[in-house]
Amino acid sequence: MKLHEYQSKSYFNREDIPIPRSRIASTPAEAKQIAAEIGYPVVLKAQVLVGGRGKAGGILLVKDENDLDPAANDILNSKIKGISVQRILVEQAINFTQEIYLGITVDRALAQPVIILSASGGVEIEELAIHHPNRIIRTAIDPLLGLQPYMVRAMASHIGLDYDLWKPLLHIALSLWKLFDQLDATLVEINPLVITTDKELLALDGKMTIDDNALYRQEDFLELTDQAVETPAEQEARKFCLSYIQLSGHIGCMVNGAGLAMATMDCIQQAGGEPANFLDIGGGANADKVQAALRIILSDENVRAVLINIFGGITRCDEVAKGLISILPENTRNLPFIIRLEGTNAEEGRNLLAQVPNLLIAENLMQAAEMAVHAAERAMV
Amino acid sequence: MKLHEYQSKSYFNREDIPIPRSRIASTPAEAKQIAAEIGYPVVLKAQVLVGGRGKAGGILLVKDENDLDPAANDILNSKIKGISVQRILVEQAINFTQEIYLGITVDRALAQPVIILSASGGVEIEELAIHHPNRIIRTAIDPLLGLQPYMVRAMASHIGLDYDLWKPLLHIALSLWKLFDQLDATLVEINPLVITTDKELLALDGKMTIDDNALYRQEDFLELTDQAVETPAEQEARKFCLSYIQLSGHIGCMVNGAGLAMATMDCIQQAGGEPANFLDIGGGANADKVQAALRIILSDENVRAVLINIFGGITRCDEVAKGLISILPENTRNLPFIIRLEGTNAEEGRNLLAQVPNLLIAENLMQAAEMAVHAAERAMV
Amino acid sequence: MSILLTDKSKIMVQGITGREGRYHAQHMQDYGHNIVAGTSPGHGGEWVLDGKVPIFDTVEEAKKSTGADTSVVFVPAYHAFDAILESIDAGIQLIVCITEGIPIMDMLKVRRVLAGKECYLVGPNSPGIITPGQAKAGIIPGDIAIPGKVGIVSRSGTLTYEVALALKRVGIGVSTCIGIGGDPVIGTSFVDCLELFEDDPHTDQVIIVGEIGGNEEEKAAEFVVNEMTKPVCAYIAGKSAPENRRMGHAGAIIEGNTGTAQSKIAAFRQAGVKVVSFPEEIVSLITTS
Amino acid sequence: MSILLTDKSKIMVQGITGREGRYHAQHMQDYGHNIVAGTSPGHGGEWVLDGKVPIFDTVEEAKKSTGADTSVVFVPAYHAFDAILESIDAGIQLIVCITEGIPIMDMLKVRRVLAGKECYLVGPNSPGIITPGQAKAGIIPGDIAIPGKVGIVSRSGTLTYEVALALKRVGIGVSTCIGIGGDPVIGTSFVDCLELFEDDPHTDQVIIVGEIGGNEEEKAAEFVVNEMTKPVCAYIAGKSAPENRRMGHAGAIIEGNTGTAQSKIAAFRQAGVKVVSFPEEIVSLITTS
Repeated sequence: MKLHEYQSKSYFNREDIPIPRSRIASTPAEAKQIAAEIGYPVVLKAQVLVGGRGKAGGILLVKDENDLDPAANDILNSKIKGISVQRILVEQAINFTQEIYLGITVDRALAQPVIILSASGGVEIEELAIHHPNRIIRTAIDPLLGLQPYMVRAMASHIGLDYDLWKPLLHIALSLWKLFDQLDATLVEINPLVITTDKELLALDGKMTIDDNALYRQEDFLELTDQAVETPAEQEARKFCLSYIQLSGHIGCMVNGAGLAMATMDCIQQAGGEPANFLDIGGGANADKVQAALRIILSDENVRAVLINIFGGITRCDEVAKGLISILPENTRNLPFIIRLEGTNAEEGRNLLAQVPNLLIAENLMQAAEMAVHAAERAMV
Repeated sequence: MKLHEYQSKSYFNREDIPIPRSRIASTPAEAKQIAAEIGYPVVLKAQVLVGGRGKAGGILLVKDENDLDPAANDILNSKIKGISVQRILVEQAINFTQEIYLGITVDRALAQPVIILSASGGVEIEELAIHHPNRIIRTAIDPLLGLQPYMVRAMASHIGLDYDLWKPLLHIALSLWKLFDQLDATLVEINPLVITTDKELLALDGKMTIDDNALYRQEDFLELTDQAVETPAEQEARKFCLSYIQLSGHIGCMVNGAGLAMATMDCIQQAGGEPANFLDIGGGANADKVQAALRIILSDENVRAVLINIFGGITRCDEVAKGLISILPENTRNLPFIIRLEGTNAEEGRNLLAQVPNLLIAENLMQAAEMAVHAAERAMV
Repeated sequence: MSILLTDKSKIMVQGITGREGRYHAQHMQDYGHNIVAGTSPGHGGEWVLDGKVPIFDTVEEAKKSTGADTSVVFVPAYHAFDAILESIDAGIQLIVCITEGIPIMDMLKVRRVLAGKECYLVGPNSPGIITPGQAKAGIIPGDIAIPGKVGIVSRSGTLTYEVALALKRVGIGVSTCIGIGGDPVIGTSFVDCLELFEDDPHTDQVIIVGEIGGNEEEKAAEFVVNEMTKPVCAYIAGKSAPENRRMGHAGAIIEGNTGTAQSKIAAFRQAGVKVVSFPEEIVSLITTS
Repeated sequence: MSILLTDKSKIMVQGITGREGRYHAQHMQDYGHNIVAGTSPGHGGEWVLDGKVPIFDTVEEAKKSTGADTSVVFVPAYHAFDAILESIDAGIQLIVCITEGIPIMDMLKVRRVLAGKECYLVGPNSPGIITPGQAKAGIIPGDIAIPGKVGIVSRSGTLTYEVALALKRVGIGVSTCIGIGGDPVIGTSFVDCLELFEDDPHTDQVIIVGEIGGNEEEKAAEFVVNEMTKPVCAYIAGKSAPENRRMGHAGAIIEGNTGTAQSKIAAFRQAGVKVVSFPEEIVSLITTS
């Protein structure tokens, strides 16, 4: 679960990581009032959970009161990578001499948390990672011991940070580790961490991602979730614990297991089609969950054919069949269904479906994909 | 640093470890008011930092209001092992069916924290440890991982605890570990942890000791220290970072290094005398510290002779000599001083002392001890 | 004849009184007849599976009483950390964790504790292990594979079934089939399993079923080049997946160019590992001797 | 010729710009001429000891630039945990921690980190190590011992000096003298040092200086019985100490009957280790060959 910049910064503030003065606004009027309190110039920043919002026009510098209304209106009425902006952060504009990158995340390959520091932060950090990897220093952290001061000093020394800034950096890094550890984060990132013209460190932006699997023990975030921007389909999917990602193709697919779901999408593509979504119903889904999953697929107007691919282990094919039968009355557009059932109770499932008209039964995955692509093409004619 | 029972219990309460209702009182009137609020019968418990206070009359059961005043007076006017009682804990009397022992401390031999559980707690636990060690289960704790639930379950199973009490025990044990870890304790102990007649676990007594070396990062206890009962000599010693323990002999001794201080006491005993104290001035003491140390020794009326044994490493013998010379005007009882100086700047020290009358210079440790015993014997005549 | 799991394995089930635990314990018992114990705190002294298998309160007792050397973990995600540590501490040699949804920090700590220990943790979020004709530990359906000489190691549960069943349909058998789990941080890796298969005299060739994310496949390719004599082939799921939504810039810095289906397929091909484009196609690469 | 420390040792000092660190670095340099570096964050690039020894910001840099293999820690107690971990992490082989007053929990964690690593931590609260005529690491005065074949290992600083000087006065020399520190939880133990002395061809006999508390002496006695061929003698301080104020009942349960001077002396005598009743008496037990 990703946090908005303003949410991340409120955690930074809790741990005394210095941030610019700022507050969140939903309307130009609110923004104006906040800007007056903070003092001009201010920066308006769209609070959306997508990268590259700066280049997409989501960040504007406002020099004085006259410029505020148009700028706030611009951002609040815009969409950034398809997401409409609901809130903006009104923030004190900061003069700085250098942008640093500081982040902590999980290195899967090492199975350890790593802290990353670079003297050159900002939007070009990924370029730097490719072309000058030695200018970015990473240090693995023992998850039982936690980040230790000497590691931060070694990193500060490595990037040649002015010694006056070692203590503030140490404080910020240790606080960042504390947030990472205590909040079950998978990412905490300050980019840029700037050196101001007054020679102080200040977190100009902040990103945090919380481990979804750990939300049960992170009560802070149960509330925050509601503020996240989700499509109705995504909300519905989350309610039923379905793993759903909407895509732009024409073939809706419902599969059990993430790997098989990806393989199904790959096969659709191989057969010349494009998947409309990724949808993993997980293990042991019952008829209700199957019904909910299919309803989400049917609600996608791009869908021209529905491919159901189930290899039952814990999942029982007869439950899938029941869920499918129960949703058919809602198939008002008469979309073709292609079904492949294998594994636990596959026979019972097929028997239940035998009496249903207009269902195409496939023998294996590749065949199912081909039939679905065919059906979708016919449906588009 | 040891905490009083009522202090330990306030930490238990903070972590939701169940304790009886109780409050602290300094006068019989206060005690009566508290007892009225809690309801009779109550138990009055002397708050002194010594073991075996029950057997010494420091714990009394009060059945009704009439008995309270005399009981409270009794305890508040008593001394327990030489310590006068300043406060009593007025506590709800509890009916219980079993006394359990639960504690966490450091096992030096393993260099690990250990948790200890026994189905038979109470005052006889140390006897049990000697005669039936298998009825006490200990489990080492990885200090980086901390106590894990499975360890507590295994211990509960081992002592045959009723399954209904596993969950409460788990909560109490994990909370106790949290206190041990977060407060830099070297001991947290609940003895007894009772099973009440209502089949609930309740911490009837509580002991905690905090690592003195960690007090700098445990701000809670800087305040609490003032409430501890210390003699003026001990307070003075603590102010100058001297390690001082008063004993009952006649030979005061001032030594640098704990091992050498003990060896000096051993030699005094071997020579037929008894040390009046243990006093380690530590490494690198300056003249002021030496003066303060000697002042503490001179203030002990039992002292008949003063033995100074310094083997200078970091400690400079000339500084010791200066400290000694500066205290001489306060030696109103004309106590004999026996001095042995060795190591760093010993020559300079001896030169400084050459002009001081009535000082006995020893060549080595054993000789110094013999001279001191001799001098003390003469002084007693 | 197999790796990790044989008909000699003495399997215990952690969480045997839960719905999933009980159901799959029965299936494992029916398949391999080698379930020796279960654990469930507070149920110590009871018996399950037709009154033939004892339940213990703790893993330590179960191991001491029955000699269990393998544990299959079915407890809920918020108890899994404790359950895995309990088995490690008790000296269980093979822990198969079926539980999904374990917080990543818990797994980082588990990996730290496992370092240097003689213990294989398979999973979490693993479908388990099956050595056809001998034993199964986990939820892999018993009828999808027949005994043989092909090793399968997979990050995906259902894709494992897919591949095993495809082999069975053409009469090809499997030595051992291992689902290592699809979580970002897992215990036993592709490389660990390849090492075991390479050393197993009864495995002739190995199938890897990978997917996008992480660099386990890239490391496996490197291992194949440097250490393997047996033929290896692979399928990678996720070619069609939209670009991985990475964790901020940090993810990009850490992962660099690894993690995509393209990089994995390229790494395998460079290592001489043939890669198929859909799961069932893998059958065409298996040589029956 | 010695254990742990020789004239080949390359010593760095952590906290070389502090009062103690600078003072003792000079003395170590005067004695063994083998101080190669110091560390002090923010002082990297400066030089000390007559401009001959470079200062680095970090141990890692100091080791890389100078090949330091030994570190002497003089930093304040609240920085010592970090300083020790830094040296362990950098691969320093011998860490001598002079700092006293380190919280016990910090040392429990350090011990956990050290487990299995090829690193000796001597201390904390140690006076250091001296190999007479070769090198010293720590604060032991250089003039209290002459080269020879007696090993000394001690829990007390000043008692160490006492014993070494008593030997010197009668012309007996020392191979290596180690103060392991008197804190409840320390790195290198009596047993570790006995093991090293037993294997050192240039040590003929060993003196142990113990004190009350803990059971290091009892373990040493056991080691002498089972593993030592060289003669060992001992002095134990604290016979006259009032009964140890133990940590509640838990202390009694853990320590049982160990920890007193009586139990330690008895253990040594049973192991054939002669025990003297005051420090200088030890000289009478040393055979000069």
